[in-house]
Amino acid sequence: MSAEVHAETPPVRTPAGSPVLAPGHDFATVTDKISALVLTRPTSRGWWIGFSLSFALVMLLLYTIAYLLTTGVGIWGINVPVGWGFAIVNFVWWIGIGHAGTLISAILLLLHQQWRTSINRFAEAMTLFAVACAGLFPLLHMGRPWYFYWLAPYPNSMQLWPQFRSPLVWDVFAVSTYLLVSLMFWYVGLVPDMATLRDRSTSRLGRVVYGILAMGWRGSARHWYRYESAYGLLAGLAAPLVVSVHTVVSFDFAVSVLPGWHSTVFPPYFVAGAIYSGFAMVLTLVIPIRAIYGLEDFITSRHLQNMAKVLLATGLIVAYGYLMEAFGAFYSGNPYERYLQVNRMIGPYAPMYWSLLVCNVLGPQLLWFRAFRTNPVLLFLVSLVVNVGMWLERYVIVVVSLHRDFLPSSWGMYSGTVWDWAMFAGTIGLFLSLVFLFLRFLPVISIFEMRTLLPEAKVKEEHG
Amino acid sequence: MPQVFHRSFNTLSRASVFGSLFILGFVAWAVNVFVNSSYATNQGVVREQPVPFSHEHHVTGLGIDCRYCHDAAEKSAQAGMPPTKTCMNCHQQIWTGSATLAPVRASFQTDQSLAWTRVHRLADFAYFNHSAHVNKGFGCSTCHGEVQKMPLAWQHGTLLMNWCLDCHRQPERFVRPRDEVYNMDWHPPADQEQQGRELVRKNGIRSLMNCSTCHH
Amino acid sequence: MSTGAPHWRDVASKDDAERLRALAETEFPGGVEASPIDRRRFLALAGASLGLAGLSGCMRAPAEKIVPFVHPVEGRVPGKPLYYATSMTLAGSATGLLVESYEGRPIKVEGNPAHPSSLGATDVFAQASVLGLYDPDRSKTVTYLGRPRIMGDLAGPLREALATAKHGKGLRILTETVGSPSLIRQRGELLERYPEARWHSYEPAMSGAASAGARMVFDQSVRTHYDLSKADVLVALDADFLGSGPGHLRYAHDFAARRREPLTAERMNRLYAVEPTPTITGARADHRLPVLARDVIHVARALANALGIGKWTDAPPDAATASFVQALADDLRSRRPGTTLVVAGDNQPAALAALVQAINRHLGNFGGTVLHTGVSEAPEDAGLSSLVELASDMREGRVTTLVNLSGNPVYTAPADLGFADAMKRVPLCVHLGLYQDETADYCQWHIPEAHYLEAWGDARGHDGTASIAQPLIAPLYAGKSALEVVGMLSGEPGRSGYEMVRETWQAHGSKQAGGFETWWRRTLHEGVIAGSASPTIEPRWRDDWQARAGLNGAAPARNAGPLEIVFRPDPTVFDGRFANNGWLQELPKPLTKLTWENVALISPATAQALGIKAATEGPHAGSHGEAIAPVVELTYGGQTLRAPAWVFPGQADGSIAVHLGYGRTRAGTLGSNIGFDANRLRASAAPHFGPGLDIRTTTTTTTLACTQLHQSMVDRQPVRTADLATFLKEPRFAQESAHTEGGDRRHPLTLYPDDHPMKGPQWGMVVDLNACTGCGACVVACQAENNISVVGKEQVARGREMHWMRIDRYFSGDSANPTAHVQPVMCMHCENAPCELVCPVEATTHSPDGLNEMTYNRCVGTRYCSNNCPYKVRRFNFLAFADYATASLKLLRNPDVTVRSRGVMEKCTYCVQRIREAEIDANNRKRPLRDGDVITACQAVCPTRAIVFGDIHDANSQVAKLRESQRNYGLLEELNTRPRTTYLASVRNPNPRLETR
Amino acid sequence: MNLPPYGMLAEFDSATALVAAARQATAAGYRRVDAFTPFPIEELEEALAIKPTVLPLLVLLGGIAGGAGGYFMQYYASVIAYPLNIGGRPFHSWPMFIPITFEMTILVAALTAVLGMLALNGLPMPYHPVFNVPRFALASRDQFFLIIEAADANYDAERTRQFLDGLRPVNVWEVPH
Repeated sequence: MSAEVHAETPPVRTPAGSPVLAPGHDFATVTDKISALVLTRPTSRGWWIGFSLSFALVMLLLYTIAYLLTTGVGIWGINVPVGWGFAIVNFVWWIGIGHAGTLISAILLLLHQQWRTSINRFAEAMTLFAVACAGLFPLLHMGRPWYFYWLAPYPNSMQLWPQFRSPLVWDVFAVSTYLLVSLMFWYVGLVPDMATLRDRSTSRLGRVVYGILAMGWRGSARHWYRYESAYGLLAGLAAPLVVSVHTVVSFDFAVSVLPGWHSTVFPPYFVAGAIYSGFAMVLTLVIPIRAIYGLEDFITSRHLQNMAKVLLATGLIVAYGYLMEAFGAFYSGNPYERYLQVNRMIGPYAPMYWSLLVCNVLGPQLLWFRAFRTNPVLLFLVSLVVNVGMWLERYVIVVVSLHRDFLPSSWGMYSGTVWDWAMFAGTIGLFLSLVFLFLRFLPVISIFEMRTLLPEAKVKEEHG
Repeated sequence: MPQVFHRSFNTLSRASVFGSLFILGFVAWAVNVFVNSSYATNQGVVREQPVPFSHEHHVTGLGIDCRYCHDAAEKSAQAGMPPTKTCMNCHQQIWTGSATLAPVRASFQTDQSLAWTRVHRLADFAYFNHSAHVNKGFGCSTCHGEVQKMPLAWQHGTLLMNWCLDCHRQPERFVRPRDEVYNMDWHPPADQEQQGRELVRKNGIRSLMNCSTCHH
Repeated sequence: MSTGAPHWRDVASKDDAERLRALAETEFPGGVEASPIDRRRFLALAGASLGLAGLSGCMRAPAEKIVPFVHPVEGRVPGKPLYYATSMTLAGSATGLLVESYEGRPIKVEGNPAHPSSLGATDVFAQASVLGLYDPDRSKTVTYLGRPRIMGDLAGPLREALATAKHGKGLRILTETVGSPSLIRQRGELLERYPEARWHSYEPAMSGAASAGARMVFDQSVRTHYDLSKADVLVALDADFLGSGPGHLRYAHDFAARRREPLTAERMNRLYAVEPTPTITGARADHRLPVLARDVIHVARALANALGIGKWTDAPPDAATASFVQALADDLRSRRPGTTLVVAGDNQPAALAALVQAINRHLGNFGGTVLHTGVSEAPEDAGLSSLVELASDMREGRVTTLVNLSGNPVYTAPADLGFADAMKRVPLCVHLGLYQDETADYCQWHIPEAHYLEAWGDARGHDGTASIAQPLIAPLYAGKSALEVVGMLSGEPGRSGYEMVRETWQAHGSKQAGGFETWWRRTLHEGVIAGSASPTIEPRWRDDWQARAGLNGAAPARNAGPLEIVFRPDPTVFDGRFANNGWLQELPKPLTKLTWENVALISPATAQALGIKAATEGPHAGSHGEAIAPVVELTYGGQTLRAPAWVFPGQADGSIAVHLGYGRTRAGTLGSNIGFDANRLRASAAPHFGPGLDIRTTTTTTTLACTQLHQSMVDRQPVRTADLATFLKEPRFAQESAHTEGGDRRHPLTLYPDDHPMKGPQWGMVVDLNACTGCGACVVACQAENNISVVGKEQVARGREMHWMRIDRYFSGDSANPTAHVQPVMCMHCENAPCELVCPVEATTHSPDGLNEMTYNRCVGTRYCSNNCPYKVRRFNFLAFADYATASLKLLRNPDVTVRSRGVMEKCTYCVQRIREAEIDANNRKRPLRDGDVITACQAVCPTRAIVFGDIHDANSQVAKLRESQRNYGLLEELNTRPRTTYLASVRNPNPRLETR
Repeated sequence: MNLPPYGMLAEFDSATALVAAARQATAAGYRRVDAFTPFPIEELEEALAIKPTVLPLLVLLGGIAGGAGGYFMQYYASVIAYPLNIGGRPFHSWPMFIPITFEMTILVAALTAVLGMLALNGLPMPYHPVFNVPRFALASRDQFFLIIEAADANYDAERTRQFLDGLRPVNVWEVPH
């Protein structure tokens, strides 16, 4: 026990200084304030408006999917040579976003970063929703989606199996594993809070529903012991998983022969990009929610600053990735690679390439300035820019590499159709709807972990 | 008062955990059963025909060779369906008055073809060639079953891909001497394995497992 | 034809043909859907749910019917195709064919090796003609004023019309060029019976200049054809003898034969081309001189001068032309007599044809490379004049009855004739045609014409060789042939074409050994009438030829002058008769690579002068698919129309070329209202080209569907080429330029243990870029053989055309007069196929005999394989492209090839269905496969034998030998894909004295 | 119903008090003692003498099983069941089998961790006697509970109640079954 703990100095300070939990809270207030968001706080008009808008987009998504299934992927802009378009761009974008949550929960947990506590629950939820959106695309971009199950290994009357050398099959395993593990991680984290809600809930229905979800959690010391152990193990497993998932996604490209895809820098640079976009999205969502639900006490400026720093760091890694790509292209002496890079810079899609550099490389440089890290509004704007930038990056990787490959005779152009956009907007709607539901029905912040941040949580030994 | 659930819920909740596993297992099993069911494959489904032609009578009873009617089996992909003329070769003399044969006579007189119901319908994307199999010593009964015992014809196999592959993987288990091909009563000898391997070598039979053998 | 010795039979009797027709209508064997359910819908909706239900591939279909014959058909083995010999006539000249008939349905056309104009090859039109047969838009019944009638109804009015007109006064027949001996005989009989009647003929895209020119220099009508095999130096004066016109298949074959392996300085010929607009011939030329169409004759005169034939005092041509002519003249002079050849274009005036005869005579080519034969049955038609005459007669009411036999004059006649209006003054107009076309609109009566695959007939090839055309199927819509209609007019309605043709040849046949019947059967079997080629003659030369050709005196001074317009038949829809043929519409034009459209071709310089932007400078620069072209306004001879401008390297400055055959209004669902109707600008005075075009730019643009906009090879060498000198110095130039980082075919770069034993023959293909002319016949042949869908302009513009093979076209050098390169590209069947590696479901795999297999029914459509294919030869069914609905098109399908559904990838399979068929056939015959047992569709059709297919492990096979050739290289070999399809680099043979381009 | 009581429950208002109480209970020879807290408290492990859990071992085994299974599945499919020539690659192209092997390792290990934890904790158990105590609801808020189960050898309603009272709790109840 450090001397600091003995000293009666709430608020809790982490080594770095500024607080991760505002002063003046105890077990009761923490518990009541957070559970109140779900149990007692009346559903605001703002929530209804926001939810209805996002849900309208979900309807658009459903309509697009129905049209897609009856007519075919030809409703999109894809063609030969550009066989992948928005679908894969969006898939990679969403799956990238879906990396922050588990990263924050798992890796920061292993690193004993206390400040993670108040944002991990939220980040994990966001991860799940993002992965759910991502999952739609590989499924629906297939020419015959109703045969999706052929990608899964199961004994069948054709005696055929998936082709395990194909990165797409790796994707199936990686993404579904990631979804399951993130789900378990999230749910396990929720169980004690479900118990809290069960015990706080005033309505019978609430008690039953949260009761079932709590699985009869009663906070037994023995349970806590195994619980902690399991949670630690999960974190240990999730950390490499996060890294592997986007690595595998990058294999979709890196394993091919295509100039602009066939590149060894992809795995690390995709992972960095994923964390980058993930944190950007967390900020994009956390900053407004924090303001609306008055959670400044729990999600303090300290959190925003730390996330801003992560954003800056990963942004620099990504920038390095771009640099290496360009360098490699010219250094390789491979005419196709060289042409691709030139084509990116001055070809028909040059505007996208340059705006991606502006968004992803210049944008985060602002975060060198304290002002940008501490000012939520500015930080929010930067995070938006990064979200856009990361989408553009995937667009450049997927489309620009495909549209001019080896034989000039088959060079082509690509542009998304209204249905491409409808689908993209639809998934954004789906994502937001899920976020709104989450805000309404589940504790946004891990209550029991917040308790552990309080000084009272420390047992004072008489004879220490 | 925190006690939300009744005692029994403990048992119930645990049961449901295992129950869900059982349900999944059951679904998988049911699907498998359905895919291989005669409803899905038409295996063993007896087909109504415009004329109740009995292979049993013509093959077992009269000992007519398969090739008398299915004359293209050795030359072509299709075994061939006999023209009405073939029926009339005999039925101009015998059973000339029979009511069951009326459609045949009508067809012959009016020059309107008989429309038989297909018994073996292979998927459009799978190509099967009779001559390739027959000439290498694979008997009719291997795929078509004991036709000589069928009053009305039915489909012997499932026609599923694995049904084809079983033989393509190990032709030696099914191949027979060339002169036994049309012998409907042929049954694999005790030493089929070893005889089969011999025939496979002699007839230059390859175990063709690549896709374009059947799909093009 | 993989079924071993083909056994062709004639469809002897009418009722047999009737049965075939009945069969064709009732029976849908094996590969084709029997159930009427619309599979589009089925797949779309039920597919999803059923698929999810886990019924992998075993969907419950309604019970199918098997409908056998009542009487066995002679020679028919169920499930085996039969091949019948027949021939197709285009513009009066025939190509011998062998047509594959499956269960009575003609499904594929091949060339007849025994026919001198074919030698086993066909052009795009013959390949696509089988689609024309099943075209759902064909006219199906006799109509009177658009209302359905029966033939009988027409007999009455016709009879009285003929009765009132005494000696057939006022009776006019209008046909296209008549090549059929029987029809010519019928014409004779008709004119005998009605001396006052007149028979006109008009071939919209042809001029008959050659025969007219010949009449100027000889004292008799002669037919001229050429023997290119003997020609060391060839000169094409606006002549596209490799790409179009009578005998072009034969010419292309003989020309290429001198450029295939073994390639030596002695064997290699040299081709000079002088032309206003790029043609296939010009693209192959070693030297090409773009000049205005009207200046071609000046070049010829200069050449004649240089050779010392004429003594004309013309204004000297410009420096470039002068040096070209001088070098050419010296080259010609330096050769032995009879080893050179000058050819005049059909679109040029007769005078040029005459002058060229003189040049060839001077070079001693008569009897060597230039062959003259007597004109068989009748005098050649006199080009346009006959139509002009008819038009004026109609206007002056001298025509009481006009019978249009299979032409479409209302559309094709030059605008200034006002042919349609003139027709309104004719009391009785009868039209015989495949479609209810523009002309049918102006005729009270329309008779559906029998497609050539439905009718008896006969025809002569470019050298006069006659052949019988026998029907493959009874008329689907009770159509009549021209023969039968003429028979009706001559008062013998009962007689069938069959009888008439037999009658024509009775005399000839009876003289043959075994009597007529034996001869008849043999002839039908062979498809060619043995020894019917017209004997070569030595017509007497007229010394007053210059005067007769109007070549005396100096030519008018050549001034840059006003813009000129050049009319050409379209390379894929010809004069418009094929406008409704989807295969031809979607076939990219050989050099522009445009589809579904015609344009005004303008040279870069002229375009710049006029301020016209090239589509390739548009927003989609360098894309394939959508091209945004500026629309210009063309005014000529008082007529004005709007056309998309296409800036085209190699087009002569100051010359704008437009193609006929578009802008049709009654062509059918596909062919109507696309492109512009160039006939509206044509003047009967100068139907093929003329000065005085006025062109105005507009602000509007239009979208064209172009399969290859990018013109240069950038920094790569997909096509490897060198001139002869370089080749002789370093024969392996093509392989050296391939930087295959260390590995080669025998020692591939790999870390892997090769645990894939290669069993059986190892299939491979070699494409000789020195032989290929880029005509595109292979593309259509592939489409016909493999049930490839037509997707339409909008989809092509989106880069979704489905052709399994394409012909890439690149330009290099000076954009005013570039060198064109063509390269057929189909699946390379890589041994290390990148596509296979990334397929998640094993839908594309590698077979032990080296095929890159594509299993459609396993494909889930991730399109990953296409992305990862460096050659981009994979094609995807983005929508339900295959037509499951139209009944008549079902008859066309090749039952051995799966019809691909929506959401499935497809690609070249090396015609695997033919390979498997051949293997089984060889097995059944207890013999090994021999080289040549498997002929792919593209290989079979190729006139220049540029494509060779076979077992690369069989050292004696042709393909194995070619893979050893010094010119052999693999496309993108440096990626270590180890392609099974390789290329022979092209070698050009420029005249050292002219700086090489 | 007249089942024997489940045990004796004491409520404390701080973690420190609870831990102290727990120590004394175990010291007093009680074995079937358990504590209920709103958040994990390390000190209780030794205070209640909780035995180390086997969970990590299970997870390790699960991971190994998953990895091996995943690799064998791929090997079986591509080498034994239906070997096909894919782009000239060997049937047993092990480098390309690694990603899935890895994912399967993680997946099975993670499943074991979660299901194992639940199983060992005997969850789900929506009904539990301690819930019969109304104030137990605060165990998930800010109060700390200690129970001595009736099943304990030294359990005696009277003496145990006195013992617990001696620990200065907020409340003590006998928990009905």
